[in-house]
Amino acid sequence: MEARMSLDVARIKADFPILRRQVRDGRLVYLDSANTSQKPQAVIDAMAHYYENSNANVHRGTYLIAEEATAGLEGARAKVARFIGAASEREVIFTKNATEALNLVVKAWGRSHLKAGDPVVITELEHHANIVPWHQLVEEIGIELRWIPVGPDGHLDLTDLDRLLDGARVLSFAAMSNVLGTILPIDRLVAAARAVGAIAIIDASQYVPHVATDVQAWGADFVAFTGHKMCGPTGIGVLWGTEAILDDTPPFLTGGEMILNVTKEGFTVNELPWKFEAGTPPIAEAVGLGAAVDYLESVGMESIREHEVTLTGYALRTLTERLGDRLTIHGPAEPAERGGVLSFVVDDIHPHDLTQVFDQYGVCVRAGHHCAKPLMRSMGLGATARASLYLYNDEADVDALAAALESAADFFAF
Amino acid sequence: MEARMSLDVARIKADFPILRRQVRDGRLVYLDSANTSQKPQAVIDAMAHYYENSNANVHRGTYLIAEEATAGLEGARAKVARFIGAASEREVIFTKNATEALNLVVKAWGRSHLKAGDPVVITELEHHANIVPWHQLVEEIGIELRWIPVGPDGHLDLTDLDRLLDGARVLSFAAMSNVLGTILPIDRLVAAARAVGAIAIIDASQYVPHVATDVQAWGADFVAFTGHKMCGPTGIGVLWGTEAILDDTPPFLTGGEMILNVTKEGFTVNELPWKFEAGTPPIAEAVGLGAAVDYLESVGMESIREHEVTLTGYALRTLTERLGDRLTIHGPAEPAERGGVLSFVVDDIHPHDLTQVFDQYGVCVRAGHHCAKPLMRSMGLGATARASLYLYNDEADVDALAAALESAADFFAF
Amino acid sequence: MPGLEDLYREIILDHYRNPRNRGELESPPAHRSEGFNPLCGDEIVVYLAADGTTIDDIRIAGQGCSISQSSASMMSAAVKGKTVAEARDLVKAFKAMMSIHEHELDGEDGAPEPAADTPELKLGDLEALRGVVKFPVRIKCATLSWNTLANVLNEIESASSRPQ
Amino acid sequence: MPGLEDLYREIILDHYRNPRNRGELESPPAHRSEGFNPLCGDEIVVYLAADGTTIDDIRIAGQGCSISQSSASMMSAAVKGKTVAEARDLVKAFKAMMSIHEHELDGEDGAPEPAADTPELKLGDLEALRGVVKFPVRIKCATLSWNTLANVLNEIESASSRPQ
Ligand SMILES: Cc1ncc(COP(=O)(O)O)c(C=O)c1O
Ligand SMILES: Cc1ncc(COP(=O)(O)O)c(C=O)c1O
Repeated sequence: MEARMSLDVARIKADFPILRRQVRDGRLVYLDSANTSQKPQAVIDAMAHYYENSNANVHRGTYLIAEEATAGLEGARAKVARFIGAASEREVIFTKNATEALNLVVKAWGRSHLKAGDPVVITELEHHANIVPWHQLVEEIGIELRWIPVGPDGHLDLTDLDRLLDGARVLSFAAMSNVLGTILPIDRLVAAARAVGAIAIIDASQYVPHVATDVQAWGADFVAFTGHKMCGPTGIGVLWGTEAILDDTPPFLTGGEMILNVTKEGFTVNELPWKFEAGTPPIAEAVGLGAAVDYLESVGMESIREHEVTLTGYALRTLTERLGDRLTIHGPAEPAERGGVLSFVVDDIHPHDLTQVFDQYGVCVRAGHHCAKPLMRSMGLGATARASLYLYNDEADVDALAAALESAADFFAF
Repeated sequence: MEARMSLDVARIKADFPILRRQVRDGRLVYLDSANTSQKPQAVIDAMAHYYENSNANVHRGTYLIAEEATAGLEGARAKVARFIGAASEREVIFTKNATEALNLVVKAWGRSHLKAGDPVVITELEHHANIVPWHQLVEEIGIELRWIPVGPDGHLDLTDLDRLLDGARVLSFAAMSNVLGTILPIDRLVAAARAVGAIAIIDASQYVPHVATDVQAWGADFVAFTGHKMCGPTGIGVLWGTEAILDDTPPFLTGGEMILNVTKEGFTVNELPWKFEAGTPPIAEAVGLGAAVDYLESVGMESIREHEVTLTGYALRTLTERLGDRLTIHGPAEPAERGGVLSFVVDDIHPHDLTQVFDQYGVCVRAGHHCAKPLMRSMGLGATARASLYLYNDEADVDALAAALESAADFFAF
Repeated sequence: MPGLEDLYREIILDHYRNPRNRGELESPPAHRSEGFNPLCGDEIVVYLAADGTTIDDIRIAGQGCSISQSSASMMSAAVKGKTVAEARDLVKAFKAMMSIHEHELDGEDGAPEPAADTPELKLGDLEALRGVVKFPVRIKCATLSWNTLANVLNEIESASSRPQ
Repeated sequence: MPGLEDLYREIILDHYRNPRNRGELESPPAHRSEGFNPLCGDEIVVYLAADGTTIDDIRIAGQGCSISQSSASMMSAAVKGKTVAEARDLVKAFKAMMSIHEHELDGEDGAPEPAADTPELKLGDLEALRGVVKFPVRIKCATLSWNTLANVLNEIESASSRPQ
């Protein structure tokens, strides 16, 4: 069955050199984009071009290539700012990944604004990056960590939201679950946080790569995401914050770049965004991320989302039809309420054994807890297999997964 | 005059594509490697090859390319470990740059081990990355920061070392000054720290790229350096520490990768080195850094150092001969006691104006305080121009600098 | 499954389907230790009853893939009734089979440890796990229960060396 | 110097060699503010004496390159004797000449601010600095003293709006 697709996926696939690779006598079927995305040639080339023509340190040099490098870094910042609807590029801070971005918020804003007993509310479906830094604050200053539960349908259970938010100083949540694909009710959550005077932090690591994002419309205080999941390189992440809250946040990592003045007695911080960027920034990585933004925009975020919804529907139907009752797919049943992240288990076959068989067919799927152990535990699961879709995936990829699943089910059917 | 050189610099230049670039009608004369180094084709290609063939997240996937990516990251760690003489790759932690590495030490080890009044000794020639994090600890817990002064010859003035170290908990210093080129008396300083029971931290950002390094022979506790100054990419730095002290250091950034287990109540850390690597690591950057290490080893660190000593001698002589009394070059006069970092000032011409003229000749030199304002202030300087040499520089580059200097001196001679 | 014959030997699948010594022991008196494979989520709990220096009973709880579960099952069968010292030797021998040489800078040129360090032991059924070495990611699965056992053994030793 | 004619105009070099209003004022009563260019190390101190709303005297200390020094010198000459409001307009006009439009997302497509915001002022000698725009790194040098002046003007205004 050929579903109507708005993207020319064959052409898009051709943009990604790794997808031409043959493994284990077949083509590479990459279904692990929630883990990290592949990179189009344009991104790889932009970084090589930077190193081959304009490599220099930024904000420091008084010569041509240093100006080019600075324009590359700051131009990428402007692109990212536009891409997410920031009010100004002063609000866009480059970090090394989403994890550093969230740690910055917790350790710089959190440590300076929270005190013992202050309630911080997160959800049960958070990635460890939005859990463990809070655990450190529990240990360090005794904040109280509260959890919004997840229901069996993969959606947040908001029954007790008011009670959970009572007196809260912070509400921090993922825009999209990296395990269940669930898209969270962002507007409602931000409004609820605002209503009790809590700040709102959004971990948009799984959202920004897949759905058009407007941080100003969300109205949150901080938004974190990561370059390598959005067709960009490793080594770069983004923290967006409103100017007001960034101005009210002390510096985190310190050293070069982020200072205005240093004496033996102390230091004065630089203006935004550099105040939060200590040391040589990820320059080539910013150039690559800028190229990734260009690439995604050239395809169109609306088209990408539409394609993924369609393909997710196809995957949910196909896998259920072909595997039947032995297969359980977790997360929302309705494609429009989720991203293309499919966590599943097959009766009597451990996910790790499943993916081992998949590998024989060149099918790349992750098995494990996906850095969301509290969620796994609440679902009563040790591990799931997780296939995740992106703009370069098509029905043939889903079919390859289904075939590999059938083969694994046969092999382990004792 | 043709000095005897052990390196075939013409061949080395050919390895660096950017050096073929023409700017302002002439060739690029890159003399800012203390700021960031250029990258050989092999490093650029290694990263592109990674993205085009093996890109996947590490330590997580159960499929071929994820194993290749993990082997790339961990193979790079093993290369770096060997390159610096580490006892095991468990001691090699990848950070985003040297600044993060130093912040990790101060904020994870320092905050958990130091208390109000504890003396921390640094030197007057430190880079801001080894100053400002300590200032933060002064503010936060009231440590006492003490400074080893620098004499007019560019060497540390160790007259009062014993008094300064009295009761010290930490001695932290740069192995090589990024302003003066001075190579510090590493063995003596580490021994002095040991003698009073202080830990020794070495900022080897300017040293590792230029001089063969054996961290075990140094006997320090922590050593930090940065990838982009050693022919590697931006976005990666290294913290080396002894297993003993790393085991005794709490985690810093937290999230994925660095945990063994996470529950709603708390978390358990992973083993070394991953305990300190939160979130998706700089995978392509590690691959690039590994290729940089291969490249430097293929040339030979002994040859590189020998070449730089010879070329530094040539530069000191040539500039002095051609500019005469108007020029002052700071730092040790003896090439064997320094790296190829030449900070200079010309009477009546501000460094920023000097480098502006240099730029017209394609000569890339940095002007400013070089992120070492306390040193600049102690030398009574606002700024210097700094030319810095690396394996790909030759006498022609120095001659081009001398010519540009003469031209600037003429232009501003009113 | 072509390509996976070396991994999924019949005996491994048998231990996976019919795990030996599955369950828990009351702790204390039994020793208990948890192990995690942070990469794929496997968790194992080893319960070990040792009155003196002999392993009187051992039980395995937790969950994991066929490799970690079968390895744990075989491990439990192999050490039950053995002394603590014998169990230690088995741990060493098993990890050596898994190509893990402790305190080795395992770069490509890392020389293998001298054979003297590796006790020559009959591994019996455990030999079936040798094929795992070809699947580097699965080595952590295979060794999870053994590392957890090693922790328990350490505990027993430090307890017995403590003054009573 | 070919290529640098637009940057190093004769009048700029003149102000660099013979800076006007160089020195300090006793502070208080004079207002004082420091400015840093973190990129190249330039430091500037602006001293400003205003009795009421007129800038009675202004002095410049610190060190920096020809562009930052000459810009400061011209700035001091331009605002001396002016009112605080006039000085503010000059700051705006100067920054507009330097292509700095505040609160603008200055990506490549950033539309220029409506002309209405940019006071039409005779910049006189200061026009000589227009060429700096071609040298983006030097814009920070040229504007350093102006930003510092703006800080002093803010200080004066907030002081005068405070109840006496
Ligand atoms: C001595 C020294 N330490 C630390 C650093 C900081 O390195 P990075 O900017 O890569 O963090 C530098 C270079 O800028 C340096 O020269
Ligand atoms: C929801 C979510 N948050 C945070 C992260 C962490 O991203 P990174 O590893 O790039 O820091 C991830 C991905 O691993 C994620 O899926």
